[in-house]
Amino acid sequence: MGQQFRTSSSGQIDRGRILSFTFDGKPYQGYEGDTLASALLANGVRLVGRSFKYHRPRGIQTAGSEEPNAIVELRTGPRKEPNTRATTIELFDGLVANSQNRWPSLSFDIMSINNLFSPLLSAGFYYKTFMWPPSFWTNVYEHVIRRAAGLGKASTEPDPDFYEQCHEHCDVLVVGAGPAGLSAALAAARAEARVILVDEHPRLGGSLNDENYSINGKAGSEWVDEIHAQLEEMDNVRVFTRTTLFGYYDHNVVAAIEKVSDHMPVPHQGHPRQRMWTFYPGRVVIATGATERPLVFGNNDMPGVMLASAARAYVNRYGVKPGRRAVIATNNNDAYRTAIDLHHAGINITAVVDSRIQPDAALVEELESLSIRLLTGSTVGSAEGHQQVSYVQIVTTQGDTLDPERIDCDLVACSGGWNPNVHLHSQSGAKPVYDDSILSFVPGKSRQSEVSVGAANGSFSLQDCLAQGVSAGTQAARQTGFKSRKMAVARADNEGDYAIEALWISPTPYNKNYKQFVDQQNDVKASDVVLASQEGFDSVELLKRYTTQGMATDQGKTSNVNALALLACQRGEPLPEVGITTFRPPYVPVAMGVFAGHTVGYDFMPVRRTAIHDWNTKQGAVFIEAGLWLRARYYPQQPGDTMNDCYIRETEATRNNVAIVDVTSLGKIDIQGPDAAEFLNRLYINNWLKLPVGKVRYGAMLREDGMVFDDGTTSRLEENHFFMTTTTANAASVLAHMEQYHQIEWPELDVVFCSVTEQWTGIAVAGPNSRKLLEQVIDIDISNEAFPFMSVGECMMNNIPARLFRISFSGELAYEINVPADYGEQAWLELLEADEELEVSVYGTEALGTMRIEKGHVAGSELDGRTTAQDLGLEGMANRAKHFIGKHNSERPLLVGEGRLQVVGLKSLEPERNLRIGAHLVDPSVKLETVSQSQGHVTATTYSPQLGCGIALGLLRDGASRHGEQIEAVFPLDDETLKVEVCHPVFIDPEGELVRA
Amino acid sequence: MLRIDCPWCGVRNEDEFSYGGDATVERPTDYASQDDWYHYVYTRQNPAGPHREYWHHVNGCRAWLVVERDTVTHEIFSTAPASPNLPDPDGRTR
Amino acid sequence: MHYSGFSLLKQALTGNRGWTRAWRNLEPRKRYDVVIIGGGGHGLATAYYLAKLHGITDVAVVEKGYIGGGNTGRNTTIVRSNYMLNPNAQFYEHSMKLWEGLSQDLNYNVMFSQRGVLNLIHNDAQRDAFARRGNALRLNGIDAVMHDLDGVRKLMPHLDFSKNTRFPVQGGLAQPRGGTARHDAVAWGYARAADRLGVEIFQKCEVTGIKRKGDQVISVETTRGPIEAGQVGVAVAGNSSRLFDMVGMKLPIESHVLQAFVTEGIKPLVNTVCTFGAGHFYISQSDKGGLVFGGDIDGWNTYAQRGNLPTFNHVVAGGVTMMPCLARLRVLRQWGGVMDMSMDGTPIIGKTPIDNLYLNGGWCYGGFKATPASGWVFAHTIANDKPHALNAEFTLERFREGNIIDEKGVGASPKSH
Amino acid sequence: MPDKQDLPVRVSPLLPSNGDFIVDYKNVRLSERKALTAIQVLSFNGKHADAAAAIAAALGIKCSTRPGIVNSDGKTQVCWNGPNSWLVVCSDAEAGRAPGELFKVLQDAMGELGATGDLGTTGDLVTTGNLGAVVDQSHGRCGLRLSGLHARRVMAKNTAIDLHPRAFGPGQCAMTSVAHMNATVIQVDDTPTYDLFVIRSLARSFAHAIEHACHEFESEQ
Ligand SMILES: Cc1cc2nc3c(=O)[nH]c(=O)nc-3n(C[C@H](O)[C@H](O)[C@H](O)COP(=O)(O)OP(=O)(O)OC[C@H]3O[C@@H](n4cnc5c(N)ncnc54)[C@H](O)[C@@H]3O)c2cc1C
Ligand SMILES: NC(=O)c1ccc[n+]([C@@H]2O[C@H](COP(=O)([O-])OP(=O)(O)OC[C@H]3O[C@@H](n4cnc5c(N)ncnc54)[C@H](O)[C@@H]3O)[C@@H](O)[C@H]2O)c1
Ligand SMILES: Cc1cc2nc3c(=O)[nH]c(=O)nc-3n(C[C@H](O)[C@H](O)[C@H](O)COP(=O)(O)O)c2cc1C
Ligand SMILES: [Zn+2]
Repeated sequence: MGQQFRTSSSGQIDRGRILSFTFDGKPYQGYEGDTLASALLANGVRLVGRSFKYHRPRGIQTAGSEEPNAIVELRTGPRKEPNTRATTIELFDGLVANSQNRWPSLSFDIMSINNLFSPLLSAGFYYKTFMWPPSFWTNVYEHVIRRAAGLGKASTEPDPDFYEQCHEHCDVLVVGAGPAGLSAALAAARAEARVILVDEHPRLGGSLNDENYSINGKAGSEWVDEIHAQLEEMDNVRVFTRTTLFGYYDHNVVAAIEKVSDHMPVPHQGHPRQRMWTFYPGRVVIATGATERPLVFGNNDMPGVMLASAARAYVNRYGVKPGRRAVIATNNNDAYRTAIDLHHAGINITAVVDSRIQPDAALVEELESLSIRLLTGSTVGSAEGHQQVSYVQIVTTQGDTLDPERIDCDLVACSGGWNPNVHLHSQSGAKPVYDDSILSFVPGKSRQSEVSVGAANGSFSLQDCLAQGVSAGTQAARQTGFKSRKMAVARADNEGDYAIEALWISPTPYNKNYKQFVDQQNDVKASDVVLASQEGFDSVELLKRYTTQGMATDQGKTSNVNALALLACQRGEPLPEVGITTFRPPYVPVAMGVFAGHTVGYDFMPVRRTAIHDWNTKQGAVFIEAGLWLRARYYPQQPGDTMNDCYIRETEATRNNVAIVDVTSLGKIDIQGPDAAEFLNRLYINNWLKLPVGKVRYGAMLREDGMVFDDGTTSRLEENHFFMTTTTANAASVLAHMEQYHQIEWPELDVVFCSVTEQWTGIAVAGPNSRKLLEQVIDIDISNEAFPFMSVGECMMNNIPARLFRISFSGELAYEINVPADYGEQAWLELLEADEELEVSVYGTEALGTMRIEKGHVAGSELDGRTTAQDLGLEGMANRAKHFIGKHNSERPLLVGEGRLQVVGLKSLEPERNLRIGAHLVDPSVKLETVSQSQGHVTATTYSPQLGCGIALGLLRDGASRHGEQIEAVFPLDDETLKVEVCHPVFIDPEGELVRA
Repeated sequence: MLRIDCPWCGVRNEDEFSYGGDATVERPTDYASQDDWYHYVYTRQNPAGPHREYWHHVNGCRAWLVVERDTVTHEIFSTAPASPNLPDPDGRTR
Repeated sequence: MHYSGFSLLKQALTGNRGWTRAWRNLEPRKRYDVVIIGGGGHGLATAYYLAKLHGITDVAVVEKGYIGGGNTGRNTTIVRSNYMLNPNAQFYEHSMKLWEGLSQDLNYNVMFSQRGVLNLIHNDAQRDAFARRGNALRLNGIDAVMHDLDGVRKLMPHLDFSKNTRFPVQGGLAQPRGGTARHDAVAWGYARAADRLGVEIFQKCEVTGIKRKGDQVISVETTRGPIEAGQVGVAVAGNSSRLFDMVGMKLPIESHVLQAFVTEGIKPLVNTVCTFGAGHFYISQSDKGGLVFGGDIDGWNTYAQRGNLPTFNHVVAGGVTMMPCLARLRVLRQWGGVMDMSMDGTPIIGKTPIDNLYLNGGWCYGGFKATPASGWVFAHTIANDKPHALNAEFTLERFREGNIIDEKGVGASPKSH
Repeated sequence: MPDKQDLPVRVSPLLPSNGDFIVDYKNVRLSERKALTAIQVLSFNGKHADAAAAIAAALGIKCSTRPGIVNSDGKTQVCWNGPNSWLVVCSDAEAGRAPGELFKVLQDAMGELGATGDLGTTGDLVTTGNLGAVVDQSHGRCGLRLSGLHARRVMAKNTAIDLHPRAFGPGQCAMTSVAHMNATVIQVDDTPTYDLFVIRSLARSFAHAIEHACHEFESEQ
């Protein structure tokens, strides 16, 4: 059963391959080669959707990606895709589609009541009402509007498929594989250029598949197959079908989406659903064809009203009769072919209605020979019927509309002329220009390396398309450096001339009020264009935004030029004066997954792991993100261990004994050369020239604006060889900063440097027993005399070559040892196992943080880009007698004066309560003039096992001079207030005796 | 997509580079006035049209480049090494 | 003509033939007391408040294209006042209060929708930073709520809450009073309201020169002829540097492009404004159903209102990571706006070294929400020739003096703000 | 430097996934080049050509001063690595060198270099090499080899540079972004075979991305 609208033989479908599908739950059948739209039409399904605003019944308008009306929800579950154009969905077995934006059913949709209220719902009506009471907008009106608006429903489940992104370079890229594009690709390929040909259809040929043309004495589609075979044979050509070029970007980079698996129920194993291609062509040949535009008449949105070319395509390409009795309405020659092709397919053409008084004589004759009735100087005034056309009323274009003739039909195939697809040309930065002979826009002067040919160039004759293709392909090859050979142009055997006369809107029967749609998907009527213009929204851009014309999922592919023409009429100006709105990528809507590629979810960013990572994982360490790094944060020892339990235990183990921590993620830069010391001297605020070999110094650098940029230790390994460490966060930016100053400002300095972050695993060994531990494994004398605080030396750690630094972040006697990273885990294990009596333990970043707070070392949360060296208590290190980056701007008046936030220590005055990061500091005894009473904030907090209370670092207004004050740390987000005492930021061992012990 | 012609590496996508801003600002001498230092850090000509600017080939050879680019059309007119001291792309020592 | 449900009904019954122009179509006169350059939200709001609050009605707004065609017409419409630093917080909160009565004040529905703004948290450092910000807000009398995972789930049920993602969500900081507004309507509403008070608006009227006599500005050259002006206010967003070049001044501003994107319309899916904290991505849903989203600037100087692929790809990867069901939804359109990125990420509103010339710029990507307050303080500044307390710190001089208002702490690097 | 047998076993950053092949399909394979020695040489101002000549003389392998060129004797690759830098890569075992030997050879080639291992003990002025600095990156880089009929297609999913035979071939190298990570790409032969170097900490993410790009070819027989 079914498929009662199939032709007897025509089409490129495989009648032997029957495919089953459902639409709105009802089962149907179609053939391999069908689109969902053609299969629905074959089954006589006309009503496929509801419009956006008025919920009017809508059918299938076109046979391509410009479709405004036939948009459906495709598939179900996590693969559901709302708003999918039925005209571009290749049918597959088991396909499920549903109509959208209707309730309770497609044929009975409650919201179609809106249709009756349309005068109230005119363009921009919502700006004029819903204002009272004010709170009702968000709470009431908007809810209703949002629910009514929107089209399909999204799936809320994660997409089970994946996407991928690829790159390809070529000399010549041809977009569109119609007669023009095929000719161009072949010509360029013969010249041996690297050629890419893309077309959005599964089959090459473009409009040749839709038409009854013949070339070189063969059917058009046969010619296509021949060319395709030739192209496939050449290894300098890549052909991409199902691939839409959607964006033309700067520097001649273009992007395309390849629908790898959309024509199958699910993608093959290992294959993406879709692929984004970025192409880097030397030259682009745009052969994207043209799009037909509808006529604007009463109820022109009704199912059964279709573009003339689409009707042809359904008959010729898909073997489907889009109707049984057709009226053809046109203002140009082209639609006559529809009459002829449909007639030959057995469709009864009840009339051809041409708005022109004197159509082309040859065409008139041809219709006569087929006994097809022709009405001239007339057009369709309105389509009538219930949910689909059953008759049209014909009016004359001379304004004599009072007595319309009624013609029965179930199909109105109409043509308002053709618009070259100038989208890509326009995206490339060029401006299309108006061409009066075709009443549309054609490509203007190129701004990038591209050229348009064929219908995309406004050349609608097949012979011209073939010829332009050959010449553009040949030229493109030549322009990209290839010797071109002459190639013969194929011969078009049959075609007529294109001629058109303007008809932008039809008179209405009886001058009655009809809805004459311009933008069908967004329900923009001709009267909306008039109203917008009347209210002053009379530039194209304002018109668009006020009426939403051209803003729907089809981006006005079929409606833009009609709307502009109506606006021009309204303004009484010629169309080119009015201009066009901007074309933007993507040419067709593109799934977000395509842009994301496969860097999503866990692969959103790569992970940086240290050599200790696997050991940490085995230990059950809890990790923390530090940029891309994963660092061990703390090490639970038994079930139920909280972070607090852990870091307190780890801190105590360090302070009382010895423990090790992985500090690999710190940036490390190897610096060598005769001017290395001078280079450092300019980078850092402190002095470097006199640092002895074998010594380490802590340094701070500023940005040029005077704020502290980074800090870290740098060691002098040899006279002209330094080793710098940076914070984890700034490792990359410090290196770039050094390269910038070296290459741009001080190229005369003879110094070279590179990152060695990855070469070394860094392990800090801290605690009173750290020396004792290291002595077991290190082959050099590390006694306090031989290796005092801030020493560096090369050594062997057992059989591992290493560098040893005597530096301390924890405030304890401590060392840092660097070993080549492939030995990192071994070194780690050897340290843990070196001395059974010592019970060496490990600590994570949380304990590290605790100890640095206790010691008052500033870190990332204090170095927040708004603090100066003075604010951070680092000014003492600066040598302002020399020149260093940031010196001048750090001396600006408001950076050195009073009122700055300065680093302080803070102690909780309530024994059981800890300070919280992000709390603000408030002095209840002082009332500030500003609304906010904040005088600073808490930057880092911890419970100090050493002190037995909660401590913190903070930035407090003029804090350096406020030690001893009692103020409050407030946390209004949770309604908390805590009494705190301001103190010196160094809580333990202020004299630094431990580190020097 | 900007395609920047690194004198050493050839034409590469913009995402291999990081932008370094206006290359016409000159770093004042160490003895320059506060005003000069203010302008150096803060004010920019910000032209609509040709613009000399720095780019760092950070995901490539790590050279800093001076690129002349139109800020309206994005056309690139020239690309050159920022450092006069790096060996030039033909391998000659400078 | 007053807008109301009643006028709508009346017009509907009479074929909608009675609607009049929202603003008049006039020819520029020879002189105005005040000329505002830039017919974006800020320029139009300035004109409106000059007329409404300061009784200065001899005002011309000159716009080179169509009104609202700059960033006002191409932004992602987010309105919030959750700024950490005091000068910003107080200024933007003032704006928020004006938004709350704006439709009624203008008699134009700008669809200000207080659906909330949610900033996601993915790690402790972020939580700490947001705690600091949230507390700062509360101390400034601004609403802020710290959500745990359940709270986030209620607001944004379709995020990836699994642990199998690179940066799992841990919570979020919300400003419930934040939300969105219909961007174009803001320009149109101010234009109509200003016009009703006598302000004259000129489209396709580009300023090509600014004339000075001594230290004083006296007139502007435009593509529709010269116009003399008592005072000139510049509110041209991404073009500030171009305008000040006309008087030989360099500004602490660079022009960069920010892109925005919209998907096909769908039924309600995203009911608040949400930002991804582990990448550059933020999203909201327009009343029409499109998901409007954006991310970071492209990162180099440009005056082209279009963006490029790398940023696009990066932004969307963040989006799909944050909310995996987005993958199958389709992007409908990609565009860009040219923004004046200031050197500390904070606007500049105030007097300039040249008499009678005032600057309103440096908005970066945050100026839409500022529109009402920006117009309000700029009108005050022009009317009194001195800033209001709310914009007293937004001076040009602050960079020289060191009063940097840098929410991100990235320094004098426009591409990083 | 200790003797070869004294050094511990090197642990690859890819340990959990480095059997013989990470990917082993008929038409594309991905494997790790384990335990490589990678030495970076950076020439000082004005010493570029001399440094190149010295490297070439020391190794008996050409050392290019032109960008994007890699020279190899089949065992050791001398790879252009930036305007004033080269990366010399080999497997010591394959090249028949003792551990640390290559570093030493290059250091000697660069001229006088201060003694290492006795830091802080002398106050003497020791100059670093007069032609260039030599930096050991052996443990900082992970080397992978991608080979097979589809290797170029796999690369096309991960890098924007043009690897078409007309544009790139054996003996060429590029520093570029691969799978959004910094990498050095060397073409080894026409199969095609590519050597890829990435920083150690990213090795697993990198290998994962390449592996992912290979899946499409898994079912090919
Ligand atoms: C993609 C994007 C997303 C954004 N998202 C947000 C957001 O979510 N929330 C938020 O608060 N902000 C956002 N912003 C920022 C916000 O849009 C702007 O800061 C704000 O709109 C600026 O308003 P304005 O009136 O100053 O400028 P505009 O609206 O740009 O108006 C300036 C006007 O000046 C005109 N002009 C320029 N030169 C001349 C001349 N010589 N003569 C005459 N007229 C001239 C221009 O044509 C323009 O119309 C975003 C911006 C962009 C681009
Ligand atoms: N007589 C008329 O009125 C008239 C009008 C228009 C066209 N035509 C005929 O149509 C034919 C035009 O030939 P042609 O080669 O110029 O165009 P075409 O329409 O035959 O081919 C264009 C091809 O490009 C594809 N395409 C369009 N945009 C694309 C994109 N962004 N990405 C990938 N593919 C894309 C289309 O799907 C189509 O397959 C001629 O035969 C001409 O006679 C006639
Ligand atoms: C909040 C918002 C929502 C938008 N929604 C749509 C939309 O639904 N459809 C559409 O085509 N464009 C939409 N746009 C984009 C505009 O069409 C247009 O691209 C943008 O205003 C920039 O103008 P231009 O492209 O003309 O330069 C939207 C823009 C904004 C700012
Ligand atoms: Zn380079």
